[in-house]
Amino acid sequence: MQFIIDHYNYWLVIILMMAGFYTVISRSNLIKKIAGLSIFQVSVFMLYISIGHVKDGAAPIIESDVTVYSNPLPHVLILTAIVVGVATTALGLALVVRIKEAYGTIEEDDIHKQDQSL
Amino acid sequence: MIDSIIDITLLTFLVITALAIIRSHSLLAVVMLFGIFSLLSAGVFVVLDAVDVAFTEAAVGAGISTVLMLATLALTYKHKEEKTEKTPIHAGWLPLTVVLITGSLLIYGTSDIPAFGDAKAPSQTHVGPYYLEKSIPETGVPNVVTAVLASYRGFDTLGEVTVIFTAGVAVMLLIGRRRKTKPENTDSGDDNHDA
Amino acid sequence: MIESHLSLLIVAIPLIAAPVVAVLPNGRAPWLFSTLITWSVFYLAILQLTNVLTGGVVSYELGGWAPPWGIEYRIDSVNALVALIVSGIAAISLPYALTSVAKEIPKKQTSLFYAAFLLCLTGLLGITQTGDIFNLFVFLEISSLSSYALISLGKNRRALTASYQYLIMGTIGATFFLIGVGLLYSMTGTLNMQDLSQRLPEIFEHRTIHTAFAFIMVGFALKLAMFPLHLWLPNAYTYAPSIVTIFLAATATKVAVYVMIRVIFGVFSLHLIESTPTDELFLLLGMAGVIAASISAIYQTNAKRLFAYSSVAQIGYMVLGIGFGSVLGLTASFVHIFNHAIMKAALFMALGAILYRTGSNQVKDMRGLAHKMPWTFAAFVIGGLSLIGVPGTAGFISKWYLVLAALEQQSWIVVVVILTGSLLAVAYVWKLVEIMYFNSGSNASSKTSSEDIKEAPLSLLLPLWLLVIANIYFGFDTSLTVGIAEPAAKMLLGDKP
Amino acid sequence: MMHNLILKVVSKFLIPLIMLFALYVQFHGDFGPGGGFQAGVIFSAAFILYTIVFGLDAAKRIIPPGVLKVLASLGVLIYAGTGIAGLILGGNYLEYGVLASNKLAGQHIGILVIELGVGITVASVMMIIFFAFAERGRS
Repeated sequence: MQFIIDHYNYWLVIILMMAGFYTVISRSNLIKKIAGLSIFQVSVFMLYISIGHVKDGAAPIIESDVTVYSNPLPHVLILTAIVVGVATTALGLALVVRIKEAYGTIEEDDIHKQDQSL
Repeated sequence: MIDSIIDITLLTFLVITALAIIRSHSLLAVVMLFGIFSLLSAGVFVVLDAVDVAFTEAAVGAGISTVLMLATLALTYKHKEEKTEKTPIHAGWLPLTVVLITGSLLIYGTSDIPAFGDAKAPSQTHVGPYYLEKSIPETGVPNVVTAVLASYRGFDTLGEVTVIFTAGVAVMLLIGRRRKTKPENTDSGDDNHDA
Repeated sequence: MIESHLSLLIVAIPLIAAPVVAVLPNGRAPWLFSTLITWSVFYLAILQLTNVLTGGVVSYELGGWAPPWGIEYRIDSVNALVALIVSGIAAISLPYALTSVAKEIPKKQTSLFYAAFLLCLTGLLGITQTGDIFNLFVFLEISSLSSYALISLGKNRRALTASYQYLIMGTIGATFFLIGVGLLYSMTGTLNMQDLSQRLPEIFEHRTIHTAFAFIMVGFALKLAMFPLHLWLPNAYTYAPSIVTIFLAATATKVAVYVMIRVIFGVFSLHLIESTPTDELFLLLGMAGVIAASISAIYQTNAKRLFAYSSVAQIGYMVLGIGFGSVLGLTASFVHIFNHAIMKAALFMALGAILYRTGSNQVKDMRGLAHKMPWTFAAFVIGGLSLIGVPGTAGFISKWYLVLAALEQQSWIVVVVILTGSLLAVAYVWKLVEIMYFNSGSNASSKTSSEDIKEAPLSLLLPLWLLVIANIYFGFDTSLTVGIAEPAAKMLLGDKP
Repeated sequence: MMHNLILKVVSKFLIPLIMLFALYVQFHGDFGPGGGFQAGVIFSAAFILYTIVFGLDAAKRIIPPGVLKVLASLGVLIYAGTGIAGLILGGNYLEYGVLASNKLAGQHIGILVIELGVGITVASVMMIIFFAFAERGRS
């Protein structure tokens, strides 16, 4: 039981990560792949924040009557990572727009077919 | 205890949302579910005391990313056209195998990770506490996240700003100019048949 | 003042230059400014290397905060050498860029193009210099995002799909790396590589550490296009603009190999590699990569794609060096990072010159070019010989050390694979040489009219020949390559008797 | 949507409020959650709202894309330049302590300035990206 309490958070986060990862590598639609990629990344952010969590801790903003805080470092790292994530998403979507203009489709399978029959 | 219950509930909702995203073929639904996913994860971040992260995730994930995805949908499908994804041609066993292996490896890897919320874990005793102790005397900033972000690890943040700037440059390069009437795709040297 | 901040300036100068270039008016100004910047960075990198060689390891505390609380730049002979390669290739390829970019990139995009180029350089140098594993991730993403943009600028529409594919695989790789770093952090509480390497040995037996190691390795295997995770590379290199292919082929994968070596031997240790089947796996994948990619190269009809596959094979050699985990093996990997950078840059420059004159890099369109572009052809042949590993060229040195490393551990099979790889290289290089030199017959099938093809302009030939001469020079004088790589390898394997 | 009067009136009220909130988030980051990045995103959100309600041309009249590009560069330069200022004043890169006579005051100035750089770049890049997508849809 203790083992479950100690790890349930990580397990659920891993399930989320794998859901995102699966969407990226199994889908053919380019927009859905990007959505999956974002989900994958956000779930990894949750892994970090879970690592930084301290039981009964407070948000790491120093106040005189609080003694236990959660670890601020993972928060900082993830703030940076979120920005990197949105930058990647924006770039990926811009690429999708251009691919649609060039190929007339955003389905990977159709694009592949067009390139094959060129 | 309350925290744990909210945490589990939110995470369970997240799992349901993620599964709905996988199963849904309507891209509009996928994008909206993605927005919900981001908002729920912002909730998880609040429960886990990461208020700055939650704030950012809500603004970026549920805000900017979702808006950009909607804009892309509008640009890639015609107004009344049904925005559905096609089912992939190839069988799903290979991706599934990869994901199952990766997932099992992670479960295995986290089986002896310090317990969730453990105050004695190495991550809570080594570098982290230094910031909590020294932030006020060394930087005068009560929000330790800001102190670390802007000062102790300020160079990371410079990198982060550069990443955003790079994204801006990249988007301007890709779709910054007006679209040509006809996409240019027949340049000599491209007609190789191998893939 | 410059001396004490050298390691930082190497990254900060291109970083500051990039936004400046982005707002310069299109035309020559962005190019001129970028050239100036890259040559000064190259100069600083030379200075840094000499400093490190005479004065030992340099540590720079960013923000004035001591590690592990602040971010640290930690320069030893290994990353000083890699920084030298990256900045050197950038410096040599920019003079080439003026003519090549004018032909391949719309004039309206020049300032943004050079901004993206400088950002890519910033990212690669940042990865090289840093001693902090999360800072590495941030700069990795700077270099990745800018290279996605640069690749997508290719004229063929397949550049877009190549870039998208690279974006997906690259981001998966980066995210895997991030998972690994997170797991490491949960077990050690630190992000500083030096600090990590001191705290890890006590907890090596932990499953979390093994998993973290696996994720970081897979992440970087994706980034460096290690067989069989190389699928993004051939398309990306084939469809990117010439100058982008030159720069990325010579630097990006090399930096990824460097990081892999740094993480394996500088953060984890040889002990972990040997107690797990990692070293056998590396040898196996390295051998498979050399053979499979070389064979694929032979069948390509596009010369750029051919050399892209050859790059995957060459990465296989570097992976073999890592797999040996010995001083000789690592020396071979380092030397090959250097040599492969100069030979691939030279070869892609030759192809870029051909594209400039003929508008094509298809093998069939290269018929008889040897007689019309003799200087380009001669450079191409020497680059090819270096790639094969003929004595008297730089390529021979790295192959030699790799064979020595294999003999030392008596792995005959690896020796056979290395020799087979060289023979396969002979086959694909010969295929091009033959069509360019001997096949001057009918040009009717080719769409380019053969009459007006002239030798490439001097602005393309000079950088090309500079690299060709380097290929010959470093085939004889090994004091820079082996002379630095060997002590560097010894230092990384420090705990080994 | 262009002709919806209610939407226009409500937005006219909302947009200044959102911008004010963005400024609050920008300068309150020392004490509560927030900082340059969040402020930049919120500020750009106000502008995106304006674009959606009043149209792309109206938005471009207020901030032309050329200006946005300069602003995006400027933000990075402010940040990186703060680091250089540290070098010139005898410290390490991004060492804010040397920016003023008193170490804490220096830290305060440094953090304020770099957060401003972050805010400017993030807000302008977000707008650049949104404009690029919106523009693409019209042609």
